[in-house]
Amino acid sequence: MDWIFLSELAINGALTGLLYSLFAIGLVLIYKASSVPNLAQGGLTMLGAYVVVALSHDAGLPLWLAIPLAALFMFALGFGIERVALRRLAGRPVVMILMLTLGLDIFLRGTTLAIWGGTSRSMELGVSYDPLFLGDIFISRIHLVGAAVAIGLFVAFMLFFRSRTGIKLRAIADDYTASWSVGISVERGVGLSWALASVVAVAAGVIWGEVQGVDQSLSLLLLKGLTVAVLGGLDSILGAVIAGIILGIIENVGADFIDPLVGGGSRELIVAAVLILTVMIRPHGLFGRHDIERV
Amino acid sequence: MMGGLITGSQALAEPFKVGVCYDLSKAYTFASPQVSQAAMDLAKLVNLKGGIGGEPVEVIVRDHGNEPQRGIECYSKLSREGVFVFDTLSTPVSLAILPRAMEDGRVLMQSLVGRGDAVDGTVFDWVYPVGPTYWGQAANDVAYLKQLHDGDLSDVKVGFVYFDYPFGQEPIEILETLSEKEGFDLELYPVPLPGSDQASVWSKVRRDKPDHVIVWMLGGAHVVASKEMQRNRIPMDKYISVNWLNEVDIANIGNEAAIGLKRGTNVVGGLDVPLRQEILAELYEKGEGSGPLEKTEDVFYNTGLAMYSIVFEAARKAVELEGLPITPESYKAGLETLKDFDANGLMAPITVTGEDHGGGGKTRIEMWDGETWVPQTDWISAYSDVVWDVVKESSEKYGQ
Amino acid sequence: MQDKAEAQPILSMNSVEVLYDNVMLAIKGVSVQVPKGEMIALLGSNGAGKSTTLKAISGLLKAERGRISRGEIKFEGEDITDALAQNRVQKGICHVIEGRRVFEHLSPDENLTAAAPTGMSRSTLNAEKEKIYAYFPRLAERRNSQAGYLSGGEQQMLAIGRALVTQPKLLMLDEPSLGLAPFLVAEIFGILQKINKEEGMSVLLVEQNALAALEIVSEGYLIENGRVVMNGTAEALKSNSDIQEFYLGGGEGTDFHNVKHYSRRKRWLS
Amino acid sequence: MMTNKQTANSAGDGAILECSGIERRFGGIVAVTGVDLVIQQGEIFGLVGPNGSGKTTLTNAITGFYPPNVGTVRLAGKDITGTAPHKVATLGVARTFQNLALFNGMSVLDNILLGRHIHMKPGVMRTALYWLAAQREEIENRKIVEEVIEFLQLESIRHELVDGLPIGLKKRVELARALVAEPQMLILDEPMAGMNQEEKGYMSRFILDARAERGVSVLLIEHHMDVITGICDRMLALNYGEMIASGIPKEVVKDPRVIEAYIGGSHG
Amino acid sequence: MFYRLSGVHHADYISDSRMFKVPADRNLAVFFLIIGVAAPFIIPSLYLNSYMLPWLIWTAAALGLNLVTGWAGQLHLGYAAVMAVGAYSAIHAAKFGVPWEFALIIGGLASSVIGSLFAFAALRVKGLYLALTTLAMQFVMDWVLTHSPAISGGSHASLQSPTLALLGQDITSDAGYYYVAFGWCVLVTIFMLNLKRTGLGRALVAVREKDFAAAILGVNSFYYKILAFATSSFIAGVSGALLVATFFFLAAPEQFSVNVSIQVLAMVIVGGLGSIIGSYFGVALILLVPGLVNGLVAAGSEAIGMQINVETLAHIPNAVYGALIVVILLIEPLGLGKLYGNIREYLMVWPFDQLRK
Ligand SMILES: Nc1ncnc2c1ncn2[C@@H]1O[C@H](COP(=O)(O)OP(=O)(O)OP(=O)(O)O)[C@@H](O)[C@H]1O
Ligand SMILES: Nc1ncnc2c1ncn2[C@@H]1O[C@H](COP(=O)(O)OP(=O)(O)OP(=O)(O)O)[C@@H](O)[C@H]1O
Ligand SMILES: CC(C)C[C@H](N)C(=O)O
Ligand SMILES: [Mg+2]
Ligand SMILES: [Mg+2]
Repeated sequence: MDWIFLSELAINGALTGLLYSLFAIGLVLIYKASSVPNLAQGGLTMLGAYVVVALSHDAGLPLWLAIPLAALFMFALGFGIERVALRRLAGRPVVMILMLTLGLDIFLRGTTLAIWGGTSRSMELGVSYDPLFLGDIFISRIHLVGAAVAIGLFVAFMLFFRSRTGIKLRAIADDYTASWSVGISVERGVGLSWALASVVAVAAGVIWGEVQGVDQSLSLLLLKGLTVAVLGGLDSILGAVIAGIILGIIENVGADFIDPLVGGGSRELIVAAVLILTVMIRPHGLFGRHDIERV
Repeated sequence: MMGGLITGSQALAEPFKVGVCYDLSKAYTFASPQVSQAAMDLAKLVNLKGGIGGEPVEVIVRDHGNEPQRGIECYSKLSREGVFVFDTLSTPVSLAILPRAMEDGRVLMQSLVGRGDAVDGTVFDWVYPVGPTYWGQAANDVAYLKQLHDGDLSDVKVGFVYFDYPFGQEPIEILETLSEKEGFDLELYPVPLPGSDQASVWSKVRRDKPDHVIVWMLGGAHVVASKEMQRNRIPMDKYISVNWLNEVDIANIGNEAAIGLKRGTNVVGGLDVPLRQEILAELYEKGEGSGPLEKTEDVFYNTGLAMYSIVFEAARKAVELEGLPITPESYKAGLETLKDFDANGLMAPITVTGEDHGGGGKTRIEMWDGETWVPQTDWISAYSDVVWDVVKESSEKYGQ
Repeated sequence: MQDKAEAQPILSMNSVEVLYDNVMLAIKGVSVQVPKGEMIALLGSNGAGKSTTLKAISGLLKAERGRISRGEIKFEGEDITDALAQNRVQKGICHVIEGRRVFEHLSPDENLTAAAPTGMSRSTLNAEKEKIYAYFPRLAERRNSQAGYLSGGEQQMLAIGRALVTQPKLLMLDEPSLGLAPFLVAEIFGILQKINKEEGMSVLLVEQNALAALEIVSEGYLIENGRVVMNGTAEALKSNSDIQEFYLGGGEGTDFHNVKHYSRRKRWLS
Repeated sequence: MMTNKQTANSAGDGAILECSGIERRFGGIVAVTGVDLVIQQGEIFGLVGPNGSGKTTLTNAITGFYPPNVGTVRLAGKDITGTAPHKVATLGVARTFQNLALFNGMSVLDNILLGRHIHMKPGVMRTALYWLAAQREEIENRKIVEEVIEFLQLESIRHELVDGLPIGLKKRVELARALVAEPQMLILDEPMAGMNQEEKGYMSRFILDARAERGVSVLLIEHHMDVITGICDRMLALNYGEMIASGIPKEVVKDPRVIEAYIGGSHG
Repeated sequence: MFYRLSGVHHADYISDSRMFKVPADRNLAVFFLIIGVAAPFIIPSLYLNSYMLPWLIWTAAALGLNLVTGWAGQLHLGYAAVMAVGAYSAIHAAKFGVPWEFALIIGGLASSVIGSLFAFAALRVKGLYLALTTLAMQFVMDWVLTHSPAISGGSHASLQSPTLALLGQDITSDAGYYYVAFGWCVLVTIFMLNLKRTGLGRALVAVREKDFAAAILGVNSFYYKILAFATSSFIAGVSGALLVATFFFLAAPEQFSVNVSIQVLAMVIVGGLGSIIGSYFGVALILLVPGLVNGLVAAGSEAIGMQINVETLAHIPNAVYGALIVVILLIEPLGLGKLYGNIREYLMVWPFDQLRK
């Protein structure tokens, strides 16, 4: 057993996993604040990355300006989405909203690509690709940066959900009508959650854009992100972070053991298996809240 | 249908139409716009020069989003409008259309996509994968390595990094056969789609220290790979890519960082291909180009030019042989008389016959030197016996 | 009655009609006045339109695809017929909805925080909370457990407490006694009366438990089939024979074994 | 029509439901403990207690939703402790729920027809071959359902969606759904919550008639003490999950412990 | 005026439980049945084969998913995988020499078995958690397909379907394929219509809405969930097999990928959960609109003679398509089926609608 190699796999797996968490936090935010699954997060992430590239590369703004501007734009867009689409479906069964967000995703992707085209572009954050050594272990700098961003967002949102606004958002997720009855503006709350998730999408888009280039495959992060979010429990930010790390490690290290056995790539298989098993044992993911059902 | 009845002299001339049903909106958009733009430009050029046999040509570009269902829709619709030459630029869609084309007697061009065994013209009489198959391409890569190692591969270790689905898995069989034959070690490194996370793969590659890695991935995945290679300090010159790597990828990897990187290809890369120059002069300088100029600065544009040079050349031959109008049969005959055709130095010369619909399967290896692609080999088609064994074995199963 | 009419009522609702789903006419021209500082009861049988009336006042109709199709509602003289629910709460109307819908996954303490108006300072909020805990000592004991697991009575207290945090001028309660043990009903009604007296808060109370309700209110409305069919002081209502038969019953005196098998027509039904 | 006396007599036929030593815990909470209860055939048995005293939990223990941690439940002499709810149903127990458990997306008729489920044999093949295999069964059951619809005076809303009905009618539909199952034992969890005096009267009438005409035994949970004293033969009071008094209603309500824990001093 | 309710009385329970209680509905159904039978004679073969046929088969498949998602309320994102099981088993069986009638049934049964595995997830989890679990199962199936050449048909992962033959008759004509699809779709539709009026349908809805309430009525939700998955999977399996046998002529993994699963779900939801007619509409929309919009946009840009970049041209239909889904859900969250219902209801009282309350 090559322990150094295994640790390298594990550490890089954990870092990659945190990048998935970065994406998943956007999903969790919205779910936690409105009990709505957001299948448009992939489209949002892709759009976020494109906007940053458009502002920095095409319009020539420096990155430190382009990113906040893009975040601002996406923040407004998030509110807009609530205004135009979600508001009308408030309180409807989950499947319909699921479909709505899926339609939104297709729309966002189509529009983004119609504007900017499908050619892969690069983010150029300027993070060096020279390896970083931890003893004999090679670590990727950009992944480290991404992981740091993910942890930062995690801390920020943990604090946020303890604040009064955060509590109001959680109240909205519990019961729309009751929230209205005590004067909580459900619309503004849901809008805020979408706006914040859209900002998270910019963060994820920038980091992932740097890692893999800015093109439509960014929207495919949705599947991995959903897996992480479900594994952690759809309304748990802590869950998203921990599940990301766990999944990252398991798929990297596990694949190393299992690939040779099955004679092919087994990562997807491992991810699927972990998801199925976890959910069977813990129907609300690792840290998700339980439904309170009283007969 | 009514649209076909255009007034005037054009009404008499039913143009020779090619159905270009491409994925212009999903996963293959890293290449499909360039290829289709080339097709449209070339058609314009042909028409400028008086068409074929005095009649205009037309390419009809449609999106199928890489969905078999929509591919079939495109095929059926266009074939009803009289189109009998099709191209899909997508393996799944090509597969979906193939049974129909075979049944209906429509020519299915499938350069660089589709089933590799379709080069066997005795079985697939309506399918023309002109150009290299992935099997042939992989074999040629091995031949290049053999040349590099002075004819002895016995101590050499070759890594194969591939997308873990049929496109990437395809060469495995041939590589395994050749590894036995030539005695090199073969290590397989599957990469799950869409290839955005390759950290563990390249950590493993670093540890296994292969002398070369042959890479069967597409688009952005090459860029991810290059970054992981930098992180793992794997020199770029070990990298031999499948033909699907272009200037956009090089730019995203970084011109400097990409030095030494190699790819197999069946077309000449770069900007000064005569045909491209001609199109630039005749069309783009007059504002008549079919798309943005920068899309022509891309190897996939050349790939498209190559594919459609063949398509139109075959039409020309068909007219020569059997006159107007071109029928599916005469077109087929035209295709099968192509001999050492290289579209004015644009690509590997091809010779299509009734048995070999692949045209010989020649490719060459080129290397990026920081500015341009430098050929490392001649146009070769190596191990054709081994490749044909696999082809025959596979094509025999068809139709059972 | 007469001096009250002179003082401006805190709430006045005039000929309001409500449509659900654009087809179902749930209330047909209901007019209700709540004088400032008074407790008013809305009585009526099942499906009469009591909850609908409250929802029309609090703006919660839209949550159920309902809308006011006619009439107007004024709060402190200001027309609020089309105002958003949250704005009405800001103005001082709070509605304790049917079925004690507390925020299940939050603790009682967080339930109270969630209802706090955006501008309320931390110290005011804490003071409000302490006041509520003083009214309902049981809540104080369980302030940090999950609200979804509170008993029915405790949830009802929490729902009322949650409404009080918004510092309403008019508190509307929809069947607060539903499913509560008799002594709890007495307790909650007692507290309501106390709040009404101590803080001068106006209260609009929907109740099936007419017996208890008429004890604490000054005036009552009777709604049947979406219309107000009777209105008067608590005493007047209590002495009406129909009300006695259909709403008050004889307390333990009703002999359920002798309830007839056919329904006697209510006289006030048109 | 049966009178009070006759009922009391028929109650002598034997115990339909016997619970002994029932205990049920949720995490650290002891919701019900040491409850013994015997309901005779044809009896209407009242169950009262303050909120959270474990009434609903007890019915859940009987019907198998939350099997008791300790103790046994017997139905007509047969041990059914821990039997799954859907099996308990087939043994002849029907119930209504405190917070209504109707199927909102269905019509009143379909809701009630579902009550006949245990008497039908739905299957994929039967559905596919409706005309050959299922039609007769459907029609037959429909007839039984219509009887109950008539009994509970629900004719006019038969085809309406349950969703928009007022609570009182919903409660009646739920009662109908329980009755069509032709149970031996009927458990009603606060069937009259949110009803006024008149409606309570009707509901009481229906319960009494159900017993008289269909011979069911009833376990009735209510907070309306006038109903409990008015129609129950015997009753039991719980507090903090424990029995504090049982016996004839008129006597139980005078029990100081019941007054203190449940009714309150100023009960009038 | 066409739809009339007044004067229609159901004097006995049989007539009150008819499939179509309103005569106009019945007439409409008969009318479409006749059109369906006559289609090969009146519809050009292009439309028959590249639109009608896939539409019918996908409708059958969507109805199957509607059974599990609309009726039994279980979100299912692995439906295409279940269809794949049926397709591959049936083809392998047919290749092996089993007559097609049985091969189709084998396909259906194989799907049933695998599909019931999905049910075990449904017993534990609900909602989005279930959706993701079924999605994970889809990934497992995809993986198995792309990694077992023996199943998927060699290194190209394409498996050719032998010629379809039913009742001893080789089916090779367009009309023949169409009738097979039509027949299957009608069968499934009848089954679903019957489901609406039998105990099975009621039990499924009961399980969907409140499983604890269903339980106390004696409905074993465990059993019915599995039954729902098994039945819907059977429909999926046969539909998958027919899709390959009459439309694709060969099976490839992409035909049954995750995207396809999502697409079928979209068909069902856009059509309307639990709505049979809705599934017909939903399938039409999701299946045909991208192609239509594609053609429209292409034609439109040609008409105005504007040279739009091919790429932009290709993405616009996607944006339109996404927007269409959003708009339909915003107009009527209950889907096209409900939209149709609204129109029908309107017609039912027209021209007397003033008289409504
Ligand atoms: N969301 C809704 N959609 C359609 N109709 C509704 C809706 N809510 C209530 N209704 C109808 O409006 C009428 C009045 O209902 P409302 O809830 O106001 O009655 P209520 O007096 O509060 O009765 P209860 O004592 O049952 O609470 C009833 O006939 C009811 O069926
Ligand atoms: N599923 C559950 N999980 C945790 N605790 C529960 C659960 N169900 C009931 N309890 C607890 O058990 C106790 C008894 O509750 P139960 O519902 O039986 O009371 P009840 O007598 O029916 O009250 P009410 O009159 O309000 O209906 C309560 O403290 C309640 O919080
Ligand atoms: C356009 C290409 C990337 C096509 C790809 N080789 C395929 O297998 O479909
Ligand atoms: Mg009400
Ligand atoms: Mg209870």
